[in-house]
Amino acid sequence: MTTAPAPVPGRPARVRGPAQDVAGLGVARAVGFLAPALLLIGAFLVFPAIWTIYIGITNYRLTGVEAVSPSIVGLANYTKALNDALFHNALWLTVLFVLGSAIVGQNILGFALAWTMRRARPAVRRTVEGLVLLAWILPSTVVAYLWIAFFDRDTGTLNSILGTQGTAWLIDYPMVCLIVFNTWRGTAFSMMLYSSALQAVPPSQLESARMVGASGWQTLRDVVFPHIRGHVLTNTLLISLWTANDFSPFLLTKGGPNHESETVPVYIYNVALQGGELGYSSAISFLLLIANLLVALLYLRLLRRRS
Amino acid sequence: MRRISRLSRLAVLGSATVLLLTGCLGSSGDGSGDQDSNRNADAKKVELTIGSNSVKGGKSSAGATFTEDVLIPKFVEAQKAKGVDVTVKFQGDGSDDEVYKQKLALSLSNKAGPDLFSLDGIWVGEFAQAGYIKPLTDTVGDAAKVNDWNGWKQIPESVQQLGSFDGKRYGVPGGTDGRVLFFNKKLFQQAGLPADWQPKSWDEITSAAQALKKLPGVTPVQINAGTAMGEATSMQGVLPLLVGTGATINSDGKWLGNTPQLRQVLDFYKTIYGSGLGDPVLQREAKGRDKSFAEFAANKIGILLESDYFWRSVVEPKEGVAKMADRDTAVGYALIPASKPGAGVKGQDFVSMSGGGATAINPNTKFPQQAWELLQFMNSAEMVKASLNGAAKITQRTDVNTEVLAGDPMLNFVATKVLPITQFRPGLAEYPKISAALQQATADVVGGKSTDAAAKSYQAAVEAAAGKDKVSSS
Amino acid sequence: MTPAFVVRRIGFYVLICAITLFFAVPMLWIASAPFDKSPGLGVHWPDWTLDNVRKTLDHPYAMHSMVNSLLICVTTAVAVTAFAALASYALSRVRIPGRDALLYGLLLLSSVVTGTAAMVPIFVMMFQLGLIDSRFGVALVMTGGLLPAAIFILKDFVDAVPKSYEESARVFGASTLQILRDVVLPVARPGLATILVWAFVNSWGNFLVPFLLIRSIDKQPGAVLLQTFTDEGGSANLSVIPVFSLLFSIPVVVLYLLVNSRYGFRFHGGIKS
Amino acid sequence: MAGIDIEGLATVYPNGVRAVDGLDLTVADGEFFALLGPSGCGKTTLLRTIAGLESATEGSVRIDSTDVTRLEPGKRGVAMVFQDYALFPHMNVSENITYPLKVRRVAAATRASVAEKTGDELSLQGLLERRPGQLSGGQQQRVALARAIASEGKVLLLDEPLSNLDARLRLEARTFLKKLQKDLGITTVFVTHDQAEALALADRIAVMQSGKLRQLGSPREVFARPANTFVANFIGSTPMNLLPGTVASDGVSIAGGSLPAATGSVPSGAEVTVGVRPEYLTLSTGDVSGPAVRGSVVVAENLGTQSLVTVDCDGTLIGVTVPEEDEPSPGTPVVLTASEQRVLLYDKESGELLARQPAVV
Repeated sequence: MTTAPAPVPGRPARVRGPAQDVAGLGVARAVGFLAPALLLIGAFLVFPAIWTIYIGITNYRLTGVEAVSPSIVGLANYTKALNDALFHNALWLTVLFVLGSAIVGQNILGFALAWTMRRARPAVRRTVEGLVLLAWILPSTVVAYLWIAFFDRDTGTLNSILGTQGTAWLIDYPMVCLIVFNTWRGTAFSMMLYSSALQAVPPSQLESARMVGASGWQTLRDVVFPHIRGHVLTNTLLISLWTANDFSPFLLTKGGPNHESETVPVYIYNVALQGGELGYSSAISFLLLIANLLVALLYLRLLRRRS
Repeated sequence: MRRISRLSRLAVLGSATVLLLTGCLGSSGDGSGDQDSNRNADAKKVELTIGSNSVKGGKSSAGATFTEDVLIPKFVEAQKAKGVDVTVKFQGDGSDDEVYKQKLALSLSNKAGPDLFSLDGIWVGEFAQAGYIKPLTDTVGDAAKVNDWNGWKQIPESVQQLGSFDGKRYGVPGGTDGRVLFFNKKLFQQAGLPADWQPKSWDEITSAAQALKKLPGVTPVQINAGTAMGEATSMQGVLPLLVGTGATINSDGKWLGNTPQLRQVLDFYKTIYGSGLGDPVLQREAKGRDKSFAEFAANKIGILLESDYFWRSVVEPKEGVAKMADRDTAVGYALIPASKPGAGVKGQDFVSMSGGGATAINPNTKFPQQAWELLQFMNSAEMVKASLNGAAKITQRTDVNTEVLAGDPMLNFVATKVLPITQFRPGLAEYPKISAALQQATADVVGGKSTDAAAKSYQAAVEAAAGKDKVSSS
Repeated sequence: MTPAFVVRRIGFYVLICAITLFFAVPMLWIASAPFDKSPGLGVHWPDWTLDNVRKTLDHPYAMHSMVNSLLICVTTAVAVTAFAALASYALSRVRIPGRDALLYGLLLLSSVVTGTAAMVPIFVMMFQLGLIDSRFGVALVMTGGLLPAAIFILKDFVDAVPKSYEESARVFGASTLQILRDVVLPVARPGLATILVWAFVNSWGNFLVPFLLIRSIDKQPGAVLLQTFTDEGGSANLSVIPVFSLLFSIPVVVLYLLVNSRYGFRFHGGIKS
Repeated sequence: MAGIDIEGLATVYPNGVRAVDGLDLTVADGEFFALLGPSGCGKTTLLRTIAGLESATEGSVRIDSTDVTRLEPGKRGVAMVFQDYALFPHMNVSENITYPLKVRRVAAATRASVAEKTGDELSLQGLLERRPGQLSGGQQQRVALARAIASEGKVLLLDEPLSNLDARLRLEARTFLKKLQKDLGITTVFVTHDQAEALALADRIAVMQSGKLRQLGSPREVFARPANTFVANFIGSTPMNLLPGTVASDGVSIAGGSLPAATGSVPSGAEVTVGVRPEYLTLSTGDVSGPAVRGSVVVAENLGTQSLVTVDCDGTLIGVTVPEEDEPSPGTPVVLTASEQRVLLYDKESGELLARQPAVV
């Protein structure tokens, strides 16, 4: 990432990358600045994470015989996961969840909001943005109640609006519900990110696109997108990771009915708490980490191709 | 790629740390047994903590209120009379049982946690195996001191199972319950069914359901199924049915596999949910059990397999969550029949399942003797009666039951008719997984899978959970 | 005005209305249920009453838990903001070997640890540190979990602060600390404010960490209390939950409004490669 | 006051690029000095090295005879105006102007009076309470200048001072800047890529390329006698004609004709590059005596008071400026002549000025 651009022969490149210590901080003080954060992260994140990875190769449980004398089972938990239909199911649902609610839902709705709100009247803009943000900052327990009430089979708002009394949305279409829910919940971040990104698009370029008669879509593709590509990638990475690790589906459906909405974090929770299999759940957590890593690498690859 | 190599370096570092960590797991359990059980026996200043999954103004509010406002002051007073200055703290939680269990286990595995704590009867085995609890005689040190407690005589043998594992007493059981078939007499009357209905076989349940089906907007029978309700499916569904086929979930150290009895139970589910006698959607909702309560109270469900909790706290006319003002006249109850007369476990005609909790002593308590005193005090007739606070509830003590249940025919019915024939779940570490597999099997069947296919996946799940050699089949 | 233009305008407003409704409708419950005589899971015009509010205020732990929540989350938010600010400045301005790998690695690790699997290590560690039943301990764990993403986001802000500001201060003889205090900190204030709100919101809703690490119910935050309003049969106490949900939401909304009006609430993005 | 002495200065970036490559330069006390060159030539790096924002790899910088090469920027007694002005957005104009004094812990009352006084000097009356965001570009520039002046540095450094202004404002600001510098008499170094700006403002100009000094001189010298083809190309609003030619006994032959030139020691028959500015060529339609180049008009561009006429001379295009009223129509046969001093000879390979002849200034 930090590899400086290769000097062009004959034409010295002006190197003024972001990493320039302009205030004269110095490496020693910089390390001092980093120390508290690294210390906390090391203690409360890295250390437990490594420990978790270790638990993943044991058959540790919190109760029962294995609690006293867990034994190292090597990669057995991982081979188990590879053959575990429920894990495959969870993985697939997580992919659906991320694709539907993050990559498509939040991204597109967030961008659409940022795009349309640019020119909206301030009052409209404030109202809409306020609502979207409210959905984002409300505590998740509260939000879960809101949506359970919204989807409720008998007295739910959705059924009242659609006149479909008796439709048990969370039972009949659990993943659709979760995707809609998470789009609602998380769009604010994309909206804010894209709002600030769109300010970087020179108005002159938009105008020249209009002059040559480009359609809205062509303008977006040819003028806007090249400017915000980095933002799109960053945003997609962050919201994908957050969505993939999101636990709030549990609050809505507990993974049900019959595992139909059991995404990986919910599955991990169920395996760890209902089943008590901490070794196995740690192994799955680690697999989730690997999946996250792959997504991040893909993102970096795309980001590098940009330049 | 530089990043990858950096990560691999991280991995090396990680595996080095793993070696360091190896000592960190599984260090519990050892060493705690050889503590002196008479430590601090003569202390004049004593501190004890009671832990429970109940909290004032929230989950099981009454239990927490009793402990804090009655039990603790009374005990402190009693000890003061003996010249001992006791401070008892109540450490209440209010969460899902699984989360509470996790928290408790985490504390206990670090040799911490409250001195006395309540736990579900089915956890006793796992906790004992993990060394988190010890037989009372070990913790207290003096076998006679424990066994001579006069309270044991008042607690029926079957109820004592709740606090026992491998034939040893690990704790004193709290109250228990029993499962029956509740039915709506108003609907029964409309369907031309008797008010004193008592089915003698599963067929009689289905035929009553067929009659109820003719009433508009009524779900004839609701027997919990599916994974959404978790343990409720096992306790108010599969297990009572299973004992009605003569099988128990664990016998002779082997878990029940894909047996004819299991398939018989699944077939019964199929009959009910496949032919519109039950509402399959209700069974899949996360809040489905609450829904079934509300629907029963609204005269929309004919027959519901539930525990006496339903009577006491759900349709209870004043405080219930789904009040029925005419509960005493409108709600009927019947014993759960075996599939056919005499086909039940131990050749019984009628069956039931019971659950409940126990209170155990932390083996690492600083004051084992005083903790035992508190445990006895907590389970004395006086305190058990006080804990009810005027409400009728089935307690662990026969003497209290005869006194307080006299006014409540339903609970008296459970105490006298159901408890003698009831069964308890095995308190083994694998049980939750087996239970989950059972729930899954019912979910499969209700969802449309064939009985055979569901039973086969069940067998596979049980084998994975317990090991092939520990499963009985066909 | 061409007809096409009119159609487009109308379409635009219909779209905006639809989006507004999509975001507003699910929130109706929290506006109506708290003041309804028989609050349920549905939304209907309430049968106005303040009984539920009274009941909630009388609850033995409700108000207490809000204080605990504030204690825990203010500590967390301040710690996250302060430490992330220092770290992101150092990472943005000083060439530290392996900087980006470090950032991404941490960001990824944070996902594995927010999972339930890590509760054993965290519990054991806090136990050994003697930080069980401590609100401060809970804040520490949350801080550790939120820091990587906070640094990641904040570094974008700091990268966007023109370096000429600092250079100019430096030419005029300001010391490093003067530069940080007089120039960098004020200029990065919107970013810091955003992170503060973000960290606060994220810790405010966290249930599992405080539940596991705190023993005494009178130290538990609101997020835990909200979970206890269900009785042993699993039915929700609907006379308390809606009001408490509403009360529980107020601090985050107020904090957001305050910060937004003073500094603006926004995210930079597009990590420069 | 103070001069600047730069000796053997080199600034090398971590990736090995020598942004400033062994430079010797002296800026006299009170001089208005321009660093001119295309982007990437190292001029900004040089300025920043003088300021201390980049550290010199080799060589030394002395300000007022004090070696400041290893001193912190704040200790060098320099004041600097950045290209983007770097006005602190959270401080008002007055606070911005006096920030250098605040750093030195000057009392608030003194600071207020300095702000008042400097603000007056730079016509910022009434704006002192505003935030930079509320000011126009020109006002922002004056605030940045005021801040630099208030800091009482011995040397004023300006990085592209006019580039952020629009064209009209730029001319105004240019005049203002030149007058201000003369009034204050402060040694000033400024960086620009705009040759017109450098010619208009500076007492002396250093033209740089690839970290090296290509020519140092007064605006007139640099314009009239570019030391090499690089400078010749870079300076002037119309590009200098640079044509292949051969030295003859009485001048140079180019494009099928010839022009007079002081060939000095350059041997006859040598191939050279001939440089002559369009402004220094004379265009006639009639016949002339003496060395001349003949061709026909291709196109004429109006430059205001003058026209730039492109003439095709035996396949070579040569530019020449004429008064606008004399603009010939395309196709007209014309003759181009020049005076001997205006025709410069450059080495064909190295591009360096060849003939040694007295400079005409």
